[in-house]
Amino acid sequence: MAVRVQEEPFNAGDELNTFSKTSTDVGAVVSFTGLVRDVAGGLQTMEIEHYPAMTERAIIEIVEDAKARWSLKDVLVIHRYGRLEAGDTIMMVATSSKHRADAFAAADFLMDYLKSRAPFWKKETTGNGASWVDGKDEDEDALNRW
Amino acid sequence: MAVRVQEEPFNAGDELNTFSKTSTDVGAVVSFTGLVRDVAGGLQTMEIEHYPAMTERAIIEIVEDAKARWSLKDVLVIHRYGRLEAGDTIMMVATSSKHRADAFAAADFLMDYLKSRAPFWKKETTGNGASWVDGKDEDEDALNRW
Amino acid sequence: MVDVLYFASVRERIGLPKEQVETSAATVAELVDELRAKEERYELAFSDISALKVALDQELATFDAPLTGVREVAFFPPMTGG
Amino acid sequence: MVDVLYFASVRERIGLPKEQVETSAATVAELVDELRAKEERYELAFSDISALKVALDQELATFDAPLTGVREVAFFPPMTGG
Repeated sequence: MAVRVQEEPFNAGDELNTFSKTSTDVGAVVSFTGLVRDVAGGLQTMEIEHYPAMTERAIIEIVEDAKARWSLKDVLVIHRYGRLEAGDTIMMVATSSKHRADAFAAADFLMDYLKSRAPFWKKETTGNGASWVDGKDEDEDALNRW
Repeated sequence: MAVRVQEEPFNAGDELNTFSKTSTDVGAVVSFTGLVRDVAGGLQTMEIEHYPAMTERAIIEIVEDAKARWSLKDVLVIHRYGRLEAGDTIMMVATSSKHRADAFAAADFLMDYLKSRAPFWKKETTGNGASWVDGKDEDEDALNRW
Repeated sequence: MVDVLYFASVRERIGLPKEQVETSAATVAELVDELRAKEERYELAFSDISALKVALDQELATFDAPLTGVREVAFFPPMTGG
Repeated sequence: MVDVLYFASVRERIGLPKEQVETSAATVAELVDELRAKEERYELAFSDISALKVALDQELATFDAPLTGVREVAFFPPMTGG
């Protein structure tokens, strides 16, 4: 398992390739990449704040939970903080398993929990000013799927 | 949409990066990579046969079905045929969307259908001889999820 | 005349990937019966058609489908791609 | 004495990321009441605690949780990572 919380950009493709080569007993790798989406008003920057003392630990807890629920070979989570622009990669999750069902379910689960349980907050600055992104009820509801 | 059926290896990470950069209106990219898994007896080679006149057309039909069901920005499918070795990348699927739920569901759906409806057959050669991989009942059952 | 294609284990059992068949079969099932009557390797390949799939002109079909207008029939085991 | 941390919109409303608070509050809710009584910016920041979350020593908790032994309390809006 690798969990990285960092300000620097990362190359999702290179990370995927490295992650996929960790074992010859892996048949399925699922990745999720979250990108800064342009918004109405024209996104100038996205600022991601986090809670340093808690972030990594909260993510590791979520990953351990996923590993207990599904048969996984490995898990990778990278999440950036700081200032980003439209098109930038915010974060990625990758899961590997013998079979695709485990890899898909675990990646989906990890995203739902990272979204609502890892201490990150996004602030968008557009031509219309700056505002914090609201937590969505549907994100909270998504946790009930598991 | 891009569908490629090819004998040559491809670089999944590079494909993911290229695919992720097609639009600034994309917030979520999900990828699935299928790898040749080592098996009991030690895998020497995996040979993938396909039905050239049908393959691309069957895949395009599955992709169109996914695009009708979910809100997708783009879809990529690459599937190899010919001779592969343990650890080689067999195929990949990538989906992009504004939101993660569509990207996840569509990638999961595409894999279920590609597995049982695209005309590919795998033959494994191990220290114990050569044999065709059996279609699994669970793969056929997986289609009932959709 | 139809082109008949065989893939994977079916191809190996019959020993060829493709042949032209002169047939007046109305359905896939009737064509299978004609093929089975030809030689033992066909009998073997088609011994359990519930374990096989068929495509007509590159579209998946069922064994009771009519052959009217069909130019290419393909027989194969369940797919195992992905 | 506990360290009290504020993040995102809560931090902006209160105007600082962290402070040390002398408190004898038994629960998070009691601490919130003490903070609200301090100044109007706190009153504003905590006007609707149903829209806020709290972590005690870096673990998510609820507003009725006891503060016994807790060294760090953090208040923030719902997370929006991923």
